[in-house]
Amino acid sequence: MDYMTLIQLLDSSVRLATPLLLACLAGLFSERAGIFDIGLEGKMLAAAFFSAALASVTGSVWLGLLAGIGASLMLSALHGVASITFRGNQLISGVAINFLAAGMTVLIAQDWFKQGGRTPSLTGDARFEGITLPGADAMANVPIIGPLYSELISGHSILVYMALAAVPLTWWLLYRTRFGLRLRAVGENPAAVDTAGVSVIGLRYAAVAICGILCGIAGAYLSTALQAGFVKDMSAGRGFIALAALIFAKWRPWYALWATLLFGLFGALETRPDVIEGVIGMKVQGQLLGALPYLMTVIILAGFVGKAIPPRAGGEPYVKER
Amino acid sequence: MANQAPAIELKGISKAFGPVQANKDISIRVMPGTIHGIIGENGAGKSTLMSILYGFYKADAGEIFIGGTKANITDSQAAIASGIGMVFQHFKLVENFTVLENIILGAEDGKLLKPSLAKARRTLIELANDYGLNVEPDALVQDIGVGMQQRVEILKALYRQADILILDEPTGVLTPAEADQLFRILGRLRSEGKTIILITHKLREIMETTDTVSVMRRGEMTATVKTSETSPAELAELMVGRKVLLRVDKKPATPGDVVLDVKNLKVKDEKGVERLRGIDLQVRAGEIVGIAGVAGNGQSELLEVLGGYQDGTGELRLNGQPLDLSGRHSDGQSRRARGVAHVPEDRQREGLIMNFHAWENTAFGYHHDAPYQKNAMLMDNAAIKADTAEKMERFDVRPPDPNLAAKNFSGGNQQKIVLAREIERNPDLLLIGQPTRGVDIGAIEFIHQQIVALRDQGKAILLVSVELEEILALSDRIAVMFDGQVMGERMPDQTDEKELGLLMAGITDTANAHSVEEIEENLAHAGGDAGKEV
Amino acid sequence: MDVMPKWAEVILVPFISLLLAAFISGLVVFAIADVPDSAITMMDRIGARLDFVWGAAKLMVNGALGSTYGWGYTLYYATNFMFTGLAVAIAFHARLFNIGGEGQAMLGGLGVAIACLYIPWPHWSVALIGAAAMAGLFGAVWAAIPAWLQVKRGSHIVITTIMFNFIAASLLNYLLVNLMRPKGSMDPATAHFREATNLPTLHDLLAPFGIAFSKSAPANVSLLVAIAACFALWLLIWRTRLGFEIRSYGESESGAKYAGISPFKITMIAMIISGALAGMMAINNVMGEAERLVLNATEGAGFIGIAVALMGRSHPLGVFIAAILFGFLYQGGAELALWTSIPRELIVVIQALVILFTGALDNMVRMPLERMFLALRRNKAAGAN
Amino acid sequence: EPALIFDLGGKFDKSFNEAAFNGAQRWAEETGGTFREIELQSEAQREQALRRFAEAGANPIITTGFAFATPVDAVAGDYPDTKFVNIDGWLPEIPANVQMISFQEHEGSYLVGMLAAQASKSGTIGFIGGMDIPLIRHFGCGYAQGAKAVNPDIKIVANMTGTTPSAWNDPVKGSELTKAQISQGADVVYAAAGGTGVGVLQTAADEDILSIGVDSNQNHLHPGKVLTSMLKRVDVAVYNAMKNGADGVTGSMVLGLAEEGVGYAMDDNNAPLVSDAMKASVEDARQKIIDGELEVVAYYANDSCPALDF
Ligand SMILES: Nc1ncnc2c1ncn2[C@@H]1O[C@H](COP(=O)(O)OP(=O)(O)OP(=O)(O)O)[C@@H](O)[C@H]1O
Ligand SMILES: Nc1ncnc2c1ncn2[C@@H]1O[C@H](COP(=O)(O)OP(=O)(O)OP(=O)(O)O)[C@@H](O)[C@H]1O
Ligand SMILES: [Mg+2]
Ligand SMILES: [Mg+2]
Repeated sequence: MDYMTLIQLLDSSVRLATPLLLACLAGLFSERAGIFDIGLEGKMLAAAFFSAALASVTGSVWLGLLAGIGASLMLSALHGVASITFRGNQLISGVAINFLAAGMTVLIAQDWFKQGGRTPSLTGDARFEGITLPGADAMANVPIIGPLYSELISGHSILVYMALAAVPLTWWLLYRTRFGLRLRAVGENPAAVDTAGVSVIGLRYAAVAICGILCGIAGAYLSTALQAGFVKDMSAGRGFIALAALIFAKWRPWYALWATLLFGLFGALETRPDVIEGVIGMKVQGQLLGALPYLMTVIILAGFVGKAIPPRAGGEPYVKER
Repeated sequence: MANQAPAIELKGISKAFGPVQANKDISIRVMPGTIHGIIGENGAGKSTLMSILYGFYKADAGEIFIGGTKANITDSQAAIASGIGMVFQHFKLVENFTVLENIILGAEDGKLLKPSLAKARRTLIELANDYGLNVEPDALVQDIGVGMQQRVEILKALYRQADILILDEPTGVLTPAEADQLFRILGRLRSEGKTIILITHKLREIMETTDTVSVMRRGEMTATVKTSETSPAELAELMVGRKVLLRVDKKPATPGDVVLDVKNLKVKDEKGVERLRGIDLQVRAGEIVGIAGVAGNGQSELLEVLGGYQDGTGELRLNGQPLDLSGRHSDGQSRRARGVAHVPEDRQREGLIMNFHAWENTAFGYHHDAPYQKNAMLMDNAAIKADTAEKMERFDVRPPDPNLAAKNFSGGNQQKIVLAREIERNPDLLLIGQPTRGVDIGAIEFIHQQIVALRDQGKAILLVSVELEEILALSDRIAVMFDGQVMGERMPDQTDEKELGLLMAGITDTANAHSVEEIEENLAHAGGDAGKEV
Repeated sequence: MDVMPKWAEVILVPFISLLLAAFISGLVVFAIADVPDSAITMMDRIGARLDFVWGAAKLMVNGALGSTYGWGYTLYYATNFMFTGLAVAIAFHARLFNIGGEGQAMLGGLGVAIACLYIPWPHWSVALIGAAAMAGLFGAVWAAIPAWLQVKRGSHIVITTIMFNFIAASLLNYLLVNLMRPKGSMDPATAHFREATNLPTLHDLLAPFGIAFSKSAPANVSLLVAIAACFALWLLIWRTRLGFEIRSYGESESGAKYAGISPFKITMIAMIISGALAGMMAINNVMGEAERLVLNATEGAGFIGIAVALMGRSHPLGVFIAAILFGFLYQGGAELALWTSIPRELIVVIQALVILFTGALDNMVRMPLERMFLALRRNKAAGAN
Repeated sequence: EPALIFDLGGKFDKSFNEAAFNGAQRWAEETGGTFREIELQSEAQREQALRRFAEAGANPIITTGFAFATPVDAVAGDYPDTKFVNIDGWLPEIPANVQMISFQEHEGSYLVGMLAAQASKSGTIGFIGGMDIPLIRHFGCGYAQGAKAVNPDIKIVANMTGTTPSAWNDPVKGSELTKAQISQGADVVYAAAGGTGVGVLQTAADEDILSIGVDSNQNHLHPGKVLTSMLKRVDVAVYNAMKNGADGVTGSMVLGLAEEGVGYAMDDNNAPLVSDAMKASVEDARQKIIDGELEVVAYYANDSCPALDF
């Protein structure tokens, strides 16, 4: 494998990791606050549709992004009402949201655009284009770091940089601010937060809302940056992989980055059987190749990661009186 | 003093949880600068009343006055703003946060943590100096003992500048030394003009520390008296509604053959630290052997390894027959099959499944018993229910309903369910840990009677308790544990609390006087995490 | 002491929740209804839409429950969901979240295919036992590996079972495309199973009793196996020592340790039972319906099983009822799709609403009811005094 | 009244179900007739839909997708007066009232493979399939043969999107595969991947390489960027089946280049991309295939491909 191939592989990893990372951080906020969320998939999907739909109608990708976030927030609110206000089962609520998004996006898409559950293709300002960082072109020919900068670091859409920036931001928010302290506390022991005079409900809604925003960006990234429009079911299980990454990352922001990049790398490797062949010296059979990311995950998990302890109050509604 | 406004006045407080009337029209006045005690049976409504005062629950009816003005306490924030602090029966701490983080939680000074933490650190040093409340600011709460955790709770209240401090059963989990220190601190606080409400089941604590005391019964406030004008016997009667024996009535023991024989028993924890360092111990038939010791000196491990769910090395015999200390035949079920019954220290985490019905809990651990089986495949639930109803009747479990979930019984009644299960099995050896923790006087009396009755049937009993009083009252022989070893054995009528206290501190030379500092240093050396597993 | 009488809890709450779900679904249908061009005035248009909603509802109910034919399909789907729902439920009792029902069911299909293709069974009844055993075995193995990894290596069972779904899909794809496909066939599916392994349908089973049941519906003898499995699981959970231990472990790990219940044993056994149940779904869809193994034979039933178990509160009877409800939605939805131009995604939306209202928003219904019953009781008490 | 039953992909799969729908639409518009339709949700509904429509008197009943072959076979006998049509399927023995229509996708793919090889400057071309099933390998196999016929040294990079049905609807992965193929030098990619192909064509256009569409004419999606599309005239087949009505022919019908059942799309959008020489060579091959002078090996023939390894 030569250096350029490596760069391209990593470049692809970053693109594939970005929606996972955003969704993973979304889940992190929610679950750190004690609200399990298996509805990441549905929120992403809804956001993917609404951002593409609005971008297509208005021609502005930024309005699209807002619409995507708005749609994801609506589903978050539903999850909040079910699991915080009415203390419902968080898993069931998440399952329902996934179904709802899968059905509603196509129904509405068909109703609005009559293009078989798709949005029209986005062009021009209705899409996020890659950003060329300053000096990228000039540096392209410098050996080693040139391609690294111009190919791998530069050239992604703004949402990629937002996702990457979200990692330190999340870390800072979680570990350096009052809000983060309370958020972590409410996922571990809501009674402690309550008796300390802070609203458990308020905190949990805030966390769920942040989760909605991040899922919204993830969905918008899928349909307006990676793609130029919405196709039904286009989230293709990424919400569940993000959830796996979250457990993998033990609910920590930096680990989330590495975990999702690893999943991204697995995905990228799957697209390059020639590279795998070069490294291990034999051809990998097609279906085995498809299973490789998942097998690798199982092996890594069993071999190196060890036990992950979820937030202690996770999944349980906060009930004072019954 | 008479015309001073009361620090707290509750008027006509009522509160129902669904169909349960936890508080009925309760009124109470607490004067500033006093310690006010509240006693009552399990489930009498004490915690509920205090939680209402603290804004944790909302009262259905009634008014609250703080310092003479009506306060509208809608949530804990309002209570904190009114200068109220509360240490709950079950601590409200975030286990994997540091002490400092727990203290500032909800009382941060700004949006960023750093300045808050720095300020809290400074304040903690001041508070430590003022009240002797020493804590390690950067330790994780899950790594410190309960005594220290409680100090964190008190500091939390003081950090929020509470003038009124509510403590709900604060000594339930403390060692005598820790309890003494707590009361010294409470004395300091009172002398500074702070008002303290103390809920406890221990009449001795009421008598020694409070100025006034209120008694609650079945959701109602039945009496409020000056402590100096009452007696333990009177309080006990007010509380339970009948005369209560305040000491254990028992005949001298007539020990028989050796039932439990332990030699050189050693146990290591997951981290590889040796928690039992070679225990030699015998318990005979018809004898209660009490294990005294500061929590965290290996008593829990001793019970666990004898009960079969902790591996160990050494020699263990029951009625002369060897028992495995590790491997397949060293678990709770094989122990029970051999005639060992076990009332664990923590009834809610181990002894009971809180969501199981009482009848299921009666079968818990004994679900392989022949009388509980319908045939080779199925259990006989009807038989278990009938058996449970009978046991509940005999042990006066209230309410005597086998179909009620364990979590819906009060602590005392939960304990009775566990006891009924283990004692009624007619074991050769009963292991029993903290039999009366958090249990009200009436129930304590009953539990003690049962333990003695079992002894009188010629059974061997190994009792672990952090209550020295209980050890002295029940045991026929006392072994004192310190740092994973037995420091010595004493007969109860030939020793006293002082001597036992020295042994518990690892000082065998009990004849000579020892300074408090020496004892404390010794204790600190024994285990920084003393009391951790309670 | 419960606030509400038991009948209110088990019947009234779910019923009102279902009504709410139906109402919202009606609104959705209302919004996407076809309005004939003849309807001009506002009232006409609303009327036409209401007619449409009413017609759709009738179509669903009639189509799913109005004939033995409809029942035959409803019960066929319900059979799948019973198996996967029970699989998730038993794992839940041990506090294990088995998301791998899908993969386990796929492997079960493989087991059935191997049993039916390569063993010359003399009669369907023997074949059913053999195939069910193989299906259970394959599913169990596929669940046992994640269980083992969780206990011995600390891998989180949720992730591993998700991964095993994908791995199962790849494995099955490989086997069907490269190995088991009859030569020359373009369909990635096995050959047809032999006649002797074909299971009798409800039509065949009921005919001797003089009951005329639709011939063309796929519900088959597997339904009886599923019902038996519900009952067996109920016995297992609530009446046997093993079930007692599983529930104890699920409720409190520390308590189980005290009682001498081995976490390793319980985790392995619970997951093995769970995987076996999920795998046994294959006797219905693979052996009973398709009579060959096709790619994607499970069609997400493993995931529906999660919803079914959650809605059924992990109780076998609850699972049974929830499975029938989902069977109804599937078959009613199919009829709707047959006779109207409503996109099939509408059914997905209706499913979502049913899951949401009966499963997650149930307290929205329960809380006011509880207040009502409490007030009633207080009034009665006051009246008595 | 005819009926049309779509396969699990749904009628808007941007692929052959959609083509079938378009054919039916055209028939409805031209004749003013109506037709029944259903999108399946599960395997068990195949037989169900067939029976329900048959009982309701629909005739003919047209089904799309090879997976319908078996159910049609099972049902046809019970409704001797109804005519069943299946597209893409294959049966060893065809019941009297059944018509099985199949397409010679490998022949069409062969032609677009020739175009790809001629358009490629790098000597590397790509193929991206959806779910890894024999049918898709069949497409890829014809494509590879065509390319190799033009340039025996050409490198063909082939990938499948996945092994689950979501492989038909994962444009994101389609994009990533396209990029991976570009980085291996591919400058023409052929997508036979349903909704995933949307991502392939999009990325090819974004990255300024050429792509090839599939099933229907997708040249207009990115004018000037789509080299051509491999046409599979499912729409024509459905249109004709509906037009013939209940008494159309039965038996097996194979639509290849000769019948114009498959082909490659030329229109204004791609006219500048295909030179006259290219067109001439492809037309030549087309004629040879029709005349039987040139044989394109079908993947099914012995489940392997002479020109490409899967
Ligand atoms: N959160 C709650 N929900 C429902 N019922 C409750 C709740 N808390 C307490 N109760 C009920 O209210 C009554 C009073 O309980 P409370 O906790 O106040 O008793 P207590 O006097 O503190 O008992 P103990 O001495 O055991 O601590 C009990 O009968 C109990 O069943
Ligand atoms: N959320 C709740 N729902 C129902 N009953 C409750 C609830 N919380 C507490 N209770 C009941 O309230 C009573 C008193 O509760 P509390 O938490 O004070 O326990 P306790 O009796 O003091 O036991 P312990 O001393 O061991 O803590 C018990 O009967 C308990 O089961
Ligand atoms: Mg209490
Ligand atoms: Mg108590």
